[in-house]
This record gives sequence, C-alpha cells and structure tokens, in this order.
Amino acid sequence: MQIQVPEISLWQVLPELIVLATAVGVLASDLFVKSVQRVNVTLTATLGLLIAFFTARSLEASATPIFAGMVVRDSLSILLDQIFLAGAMLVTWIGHEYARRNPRQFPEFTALVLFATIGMMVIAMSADLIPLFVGIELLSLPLFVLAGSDKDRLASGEASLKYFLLGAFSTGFLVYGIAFIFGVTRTTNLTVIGQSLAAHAEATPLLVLGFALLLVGLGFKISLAPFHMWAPDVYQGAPTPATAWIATGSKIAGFVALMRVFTLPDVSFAALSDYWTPGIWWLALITMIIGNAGALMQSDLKRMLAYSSIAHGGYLAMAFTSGTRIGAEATLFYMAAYLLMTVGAFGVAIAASRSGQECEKIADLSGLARQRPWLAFAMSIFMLSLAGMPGTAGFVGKLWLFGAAVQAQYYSLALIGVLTTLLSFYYYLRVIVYMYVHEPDDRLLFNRYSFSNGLALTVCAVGLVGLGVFPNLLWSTIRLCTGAV
Amino acid sequence: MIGLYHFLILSGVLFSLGVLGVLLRRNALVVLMAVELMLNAANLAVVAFVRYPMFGDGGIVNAQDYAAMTNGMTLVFLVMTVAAAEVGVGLAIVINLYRQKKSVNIEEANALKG
Amino acid sequence: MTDSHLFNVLVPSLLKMVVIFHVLLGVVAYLVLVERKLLGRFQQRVGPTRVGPWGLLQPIADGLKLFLKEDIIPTKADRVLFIAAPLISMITALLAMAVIPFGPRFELFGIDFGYLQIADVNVGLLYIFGITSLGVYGIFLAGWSSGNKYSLIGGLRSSAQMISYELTLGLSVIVILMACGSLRMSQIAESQGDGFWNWWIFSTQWYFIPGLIGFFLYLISAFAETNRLPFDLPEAETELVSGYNTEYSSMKFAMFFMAEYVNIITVCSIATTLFLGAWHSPLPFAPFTSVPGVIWFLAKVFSLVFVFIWIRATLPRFRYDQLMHFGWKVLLPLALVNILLAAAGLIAAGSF
Amino acid sequence: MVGAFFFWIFAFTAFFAGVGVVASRNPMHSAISLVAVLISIAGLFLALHAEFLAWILVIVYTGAVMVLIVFVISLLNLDKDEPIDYTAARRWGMAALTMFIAAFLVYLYADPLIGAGHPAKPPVPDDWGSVQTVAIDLFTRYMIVVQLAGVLLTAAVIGAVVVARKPEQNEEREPGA
Repeated sequence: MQIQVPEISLWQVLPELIVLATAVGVLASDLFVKSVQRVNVTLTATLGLLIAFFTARSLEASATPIFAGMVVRDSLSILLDQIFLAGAMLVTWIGHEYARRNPRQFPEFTALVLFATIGMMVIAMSADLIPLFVGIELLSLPLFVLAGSDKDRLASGEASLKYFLLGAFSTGFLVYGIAFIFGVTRTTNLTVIGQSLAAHAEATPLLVLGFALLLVGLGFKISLAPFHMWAPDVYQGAPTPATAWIATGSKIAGFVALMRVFTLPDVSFAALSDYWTPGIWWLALITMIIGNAGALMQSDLKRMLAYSSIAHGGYLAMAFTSGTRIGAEATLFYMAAYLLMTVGAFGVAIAASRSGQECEKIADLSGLARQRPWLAFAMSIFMLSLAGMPGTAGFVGKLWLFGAAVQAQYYSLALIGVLTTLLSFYYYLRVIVYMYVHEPDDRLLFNRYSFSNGLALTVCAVGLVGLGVFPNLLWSTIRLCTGAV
Repeated sequence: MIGLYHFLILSGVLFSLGVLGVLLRRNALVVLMAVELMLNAANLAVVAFVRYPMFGDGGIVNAQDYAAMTNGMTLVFLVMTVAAAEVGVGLAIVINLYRQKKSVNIEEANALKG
Repeated sequence: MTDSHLFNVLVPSLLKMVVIFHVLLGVVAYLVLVERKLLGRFQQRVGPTRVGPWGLLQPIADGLKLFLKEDIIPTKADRVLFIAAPLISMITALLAMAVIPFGPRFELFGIDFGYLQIADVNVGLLYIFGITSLGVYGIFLAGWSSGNKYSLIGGLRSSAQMISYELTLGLSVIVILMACGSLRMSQIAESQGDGFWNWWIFSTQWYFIPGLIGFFLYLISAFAETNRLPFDLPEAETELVSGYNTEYSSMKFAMFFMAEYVNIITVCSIATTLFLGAWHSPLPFAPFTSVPGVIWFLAKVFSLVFVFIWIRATLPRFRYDQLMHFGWKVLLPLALVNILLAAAGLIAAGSF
Repeated sequence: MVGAFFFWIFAFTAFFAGVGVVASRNPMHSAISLVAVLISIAGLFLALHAEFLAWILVIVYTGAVMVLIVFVISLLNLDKDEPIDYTAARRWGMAALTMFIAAFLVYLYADPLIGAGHPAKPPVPDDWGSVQTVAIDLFTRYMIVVQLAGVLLTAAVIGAVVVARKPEQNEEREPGA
C-alpha cells in the first residue's frame, strides 16, 4: 500500500518547538542544577522564550496552510506568537519572585507556563478545528494545575478544582459543538467549512446548534457572562502569577480561537455572521455590565482584577461582534495592551507583599507610594490604562474598540461600553487613592522586590505608555495581519 | 430501520444526562464522570455523522468519503486522548484537595467567596 | 441473511464454541492437579495421591467440596457488586479465548469450519487487549465490595499492578504487529509457517533481538496480569490473607479460581500464537508436519504453563514498590527501546 | 434487522446506565454505570463500522481511565451515600436542560435535511473505519495533531504528578524563608 506523507515543514513551527524544548530544558535544569533561588529556571526560560520570540519574528508569513491543512503560518499567527511569547516571558519574571517567596510552590511552575504557551500558539495558528481543540486543552490543562500550585493555601486547591470542573464542563460543550459542525459540513477544516458555508449560506438548525454550543464552550474559557462565575474565585484563589497567565494568555487565546472560528473572512463561519452576531452581541452586553458592576463591590485586589478582566472580555467581544476589519484590528491591539496592563497589575500585586503576607486586599496597598514609589507609579499607569486614560495604550485600544462598534452601527452597545468605562474609573482610581493617599495601616514594611519583577513591571509600564503615545508601532503590524488574512 | 437520528437522539440524551450530572451532583468525582459522559455523547454523534453522510446520495463511498471518515475518527480519537489527559489531571487535583479538606464535596469548597 | 448462509456460519461457530469451552473447562480442572503435582515434585514431595489412581480424581473432589460449601455474603458487602465481581472475572477470562486460533483450517462432513477459532475477528489482538483490560474490574470490585480492608488493599494493588503491566504487555506485542502487519490472529499465526526460524520470536528483523526481547517482556508482564507468583501481591496469603478473595466462598470462590487458570491458559495461548508459531510444527518436514496442528499448539501452550508453574515454585514474591519500579522503570523503557529497535531493523531491511 | 436489534440493546443499556451515573448515590456505582455506558457506546461504534474507535474506547477508557477513577474512589474511601441536591439553582439548571433537550428534538425534526427522512446509509467496504485506514491518516495527514496530543499528554503527566505529590515536609529550598 502506498502511503503518502504530506510535506513536513518543521521550520514553520520552529517557535513552538523551541518553547517545547525550553519547557523540557527547564524541567531538566531544575533536576540537575540544585539552585536555591531557581535563577537557572528563570534564565533558561527567558533565554528560550527570547530565541523563540526572534524566531517567530523572522518567520515568513504565508496564507497557505501547512501540515496537510492543519495549521497556517499567516501573519496573524506570527504576531500572536510574539504576543504570547512576550506574555510568557513577563509571567515567568513575575513568577520568579513569587516562587522565591513561596518555596513550597513547585519548580515545575515555569515549565507548565511554557506548556500552556505552546497551547496558545497552537490555537493562534490552527486552520482546523482539531488542532484548535487540542490547543485549547493544551492551554487549559497546565493552567488547571498552575491554579493549584500553591499547596500551602487551601484556596489554591479549591480554585484549581473549580477551574478544572468548569473547564472540563466547557470542553464538553465545545466538543459537542464541533461534532455538529462536523456533522453538517463533514469536515473540520476551517477553510473548507468556510467555502461550503459560503457556497450555500443557509444555517440548518444543527449548524446553529453547533455554533451555539461552540460559543458556550469558548465563552466559558474567556469568561463571558453568564459563563463567568468561575473567574473571580479562580483568580482569587490561584497563586498570583498563575492568575496573571489565566487572566491574560488564556483569555487572549480564547478570543483568538473565536476569531479563527467565527470572523476570519472566507475561511470560517463569517458567511453566516447573521446567525451568530446576535449571540455575541448579547454576551458582550451582559459581560460588560456584570464585569464592571461586580468590580465595584470588591475589596479583594485579585477579585477586583478578575471582574475587571471579565469586563474587558466584554469590550473585546463588542469589537468582535462588529465582524469588520477595523473590529479585528482593534481586538488585536487591545489584546496586546490588555496583556501588558493585566500582567503588570498582577506583578505589582506580587511585588507589594509585606514580610510573610501576600497582598490580597486593596487596602493592603495603603502607603505603597511612600515606601516603593516606583511600584505605586507603575500600578497607577496600569490602573489608568485599564480605565482608559488618554496617553495610555488602554485609551487608544478602547477608542478603536468603540469606534469599531459604532462603525458597525451597534450604537447601544457602544453607549453601554462608554458608560461602563466611566463607571470603571471609580474602582480603578480607588486603588490609586489607597496607594497615594492612605497611610499604611501597620508598621510592616513592604518587601524588596526582585530584579526580574521590576524588569517585568518596567517593560509593561513603558510598553503601555509607548503604545499609548505611538500606537503606530503596533498598529502597522496589525494592519499587515488583517490585510493578509 | 435505524437511522441517523436514532443515534443523535441517544447522543443528545446522554449529553443532557451528563450536563444534569454536573449541575446536580456535589461529589467532584461524579461530576468528572458526568463530564466524561458528555464527551462520549459527542463522540457518538461524530461517529454517527461519519456513517450517515447528511448530503450523501447513498451511493458507493468514494475517496472523499474516506477523507471525511478519517477526519471524524481522528477527531474522536483526539477527544479520547484529551479526555484521558483531563481525567489524569482532574484526579490529581481532587486528591490534592482531599488531602487538605478530607472531602471531595464541591459545596464544601467554599474558602473563596466574595 | 439466507438460511444456508446462517447455517454455514453459525453452526460451525457454535460447534467450535461448545467444543473449545468444554475442553477448556476440563483442562482448567486438571491444570490445578498438574500444578499441585508439579509443585510437589519441585519440593521433593509427591503431591495429591489419595483420590483415584495417582490422584486423578482430585479435581472432582475439589469441585464437589466447593459446591457443597456454604455461600456467604458478608453483611458489610455491597451485594450487587459482590455477586457481579466473580461473574465479570469469569466472563472476561472466557471471552478472551474467542479469538485464539488453536488450529489450522479444517473441514468436517463437507462443511468448511475455517480455523479452529471461535471468531476470526480482524482486530483480534485489540479485542484481546480490550477484554483483558476489563478483567481488572472483576478483581478490583471483588476487593472493594467485600467491605474488608485486606480485600480492598488486594483490589487496589491488583488494579494498579494490572494497569501498569498492561502497558508493557501491549507494547511488547507491537513488535509483531510491525513485522506482520495484521491484527488478525489467524493471519499472525499463518505468517509463521515453515520451521521455527520463521516464528516471530526468532524472525523479527534485526536478527532475532526484538522478537526475543518482546517475548520475554510479554511473559513477565503476563505473570503480573494473571497475578501469579512472583507478582501475586493482590492475593498474597501471608500478608493479605488472600487479598481480594478473602470473603468469597463456595461457587464464587471457584469462579475466581477458574478465571485465574483460564487466564493463564489464555496468556499462554496468545504467546504461542504471536511468538511461537501457533499450530506450526518447529521443523517443516515429514514426521513433524504429520502431527495435527492442534497438538503442536497445545504442546506449546503447556510448555509455557509449565514455565509458569516452575517460576511459581522457584521465585520469591516481589515487594510492592519493587514491583512498580520494575514495571515502570525497567520493563516499560525496555519495551519502548525494543520497538525502536524493531523499527530500525525493519527500515534497514527495506520492509517499509 | 440484526443492526436494529443491536442498536436497541446498546441504546437502552447506555441510557439506563447513563441514568445510573447521574442518579447513583454511591460514586462506585456511578463509575461502574459509566463503564457500562462506555461499553455500550463501543458496541454502537461497532454497529457504525468504527471498529478501531470501538476497541480504543474499550482499551483506553474502560481499561485505563475508568480504572483510574475507580481506583481513586476506593483510595479516598468515598463509598458513603451522598444525597442528591435539589436546591433552587440546580432546579433552574434542570429546567434549562429539559428545555435544551426539547429544543434539540424539535430542531432535529424541523431540520429540512433530517426531517425529510433518514439520510442515506451507503454500504461501506470492509476497510471503512478499520485500524489500517484510520492509522494511515493519523500518521500522515493528522501527524501534527498526534504530535500535539503527545505534548498534551506530557504536560498532563507533569501536571498531574506535581499536583498529586505530597507536599514535602521540612523542605529547605530557601534558607531563612
């Protein structure tokens, strides 16, 4: 029997392979080098991620799927690879400090972050529902574990269980949705699905059911309301660096999955946008309201950030609903900005610990400005950017998000978006007030924060301001992406 | 005569039973099993779709049908693989929590409230 | 389905089923006696001699004794599963026999009976692994449902042990699949004709190393799968008072007992089919080839069974952690390396 | 006829065992019911000419995954009866679910593609769904996803081990911490 082997173009997936090698290298380096501070782990990871980052940059984009149509190395996936790799690097750096303080946290932490990163990169380059699904799981499983990585805290174990059960539940919906889509189109290849749907753009009930289930499944992963209820608990319970990666990487990857499946023209369900846009429209609306309303009432910093992250998911979904090119561009830009500000905020939460006491409540930040002025300043930038203050990337991103919604004539959605944004200033500014106005409530000093954490925060803050003032730095690349796909 | 929707209905019923189990039960392990039920219901649907092409004319199967067949079967195969990995991780998480709380009841996992 | 078709397929199958089933049960009964006799010899004793000439009626006496004993279900037991457990053990043990080709094609009264095999499934090997993987439940549920901590420990040990060694068992056989290219048991058997150098134990590529390693890996994990010494931890009498079957008596105990011996015969038959040339004679000329295939098959099976008993009489029991380490850190890597070896050999020989 | 007979046998087993998974108070009984569901589904796979998947289902799911679950259940000694919870939120869930099933069935019958009649069932050759056919595509067209599944399993193994591992007592990774 003649067996035809498709072309194997490994160099096209070189960044993924490098990250995989790094993950294995990290495990090995912890095995063979007994270092108390685990500098070797962080250094190995940083080196590997840097190499992967520059490899990804140097790749040549091509819209032709590779590996028998399973994955595609277009400029979108290259850009997203860079975003994920940068994010993984930042998380590794802020995680380094957390691990130093909590020695009971296991050293496999970094390796699992890297495995999750591979999952995200796979999602970014899938041209087929099968790698998309495997990528989502490869992203989720390490994150379930990361959420439970702090064995000293009961909350961590509980967060891990909740995250796992809801994640598995959502996988069920996702798979069932894929099953129906496969049933109607008889393929899982997104390009072929797009072509056949464009050819007879008629939504059979089974197909609609498939969409709906897929949307529910992905909605859980990106915590769109009403599928958001796990997020606050998990964000609060998980160790902070894990939370940072759950809040950013996993959410961005979920949106990328949505983008791959729903909006990319000609290759996916874009032909049937009439059927799925109302669904996402409502989800975006509810998510914005619930996220912001929930954040108002929180006194716990990580819980507040969790609701804020839900709210930002709503904003992203809003631009996403428009289904236009500017919508996709705005989503991509905001993803990058969101990554920087959220990782930065969690990084400050890690750095602003007192001896033997992690920063949990917002009130724990009291007096930060006096003792650690740079931390407080960076946190202010993150908060202002999250709120959407002009001069930061958050503002530019939001402007485009709302612009996309207005352009698609979703006026009511844009209006709700603006109103809730105004509302959000309250809880973001509250953090700044605590840092600058309130006196520290006890005599405990804040810990010194490590070099790696400081570096991560500086990168985030500089990046946010830089993108806020010169958005074209990223914008031109993004335009190239959406032009190419 | 057994047709596609016999299988689809069975799959739908099993899926719903799984969802019901997740919503109704408080034992984390039973919830995990209910999720497995959901995944297998989905697998059953895929395999049924493979056997009964919805746009097919009932003629002799051709190369394209073979491609669709292996496509569906690969999907099911990977869902099984993923489910196995998921169970492994899930059981580890349950054991981890049991060590701390001596219980696998998800209602009792209430350290997080806000 | 026409009548004649039904007749041609169903009747031979049924007949073969009846014959194989009954022969098997008879063999199992006498296997116990053979084991006791052999153990006696190994230990400089004579073994049972009282019932019948040379103790030949001992199995019947044993059977009668078991039937007449009181059937007890402990009050703390989970009744349904307690009763189901021996059934599962017995049924899975017997089901696995369905695809074993005991002999070549034959005809009787002008009817083509096919191979001396109940069902010639084209995924025979997968079928066997599927069925044996269900066998774990019998032992495990017995241990769990008894409501006795020794039984539970026995059940836990057995399930861990059986899952661990099933991996090696499966991987050791992959070598043959690669060389032979079929999962159909009869085809694997057919591919080993004309002399013992064509048996898969000797004829896998790269000289005979992969086949030989595969055979020994298979044999070792088969000991673990059947819970025989040196891997009989699930029922270790001295520490667990017989483990999972502590609470069982009478017929239910007999069923476990029989299931164990049926399993021994099954794994030996599989080894014979896969590695030792099935029903083919070792030398492809006259005096050997005139002996019927079934006789060769049974001779090979009983040589292997003899090895089982021999090992039981010779080796001490493993400690539990040693057992796990041995399975995961020695056997499994060896099996994987073996597959690589075989693949390299096949590529070198140009078979791919 | 034979096909229909097998379908109904397996379908009913799967259904009642599925109810058993959800309704059994003892987790062990749920697990054994799930094993029964899986075996029935494997039977249905065989009826649908997916023999590779059928046996993989039996070997992987019932032979390994479920044994693991059963193992953990008895390891944690969870054979206590657990009352099923019917609080308000869960009632809502059940109601929503019933609606889902109803909507699903209505959809199914309203679907012009299905409602008009059964989709045809073409006769298939012997190698349809066989180990060889599926395996060849798994290792050629779908090679990259199989590799990915390998990465996934590696990550899962590492993750499972580090989570389930007992926290080391007196761990001295950082002096003075």
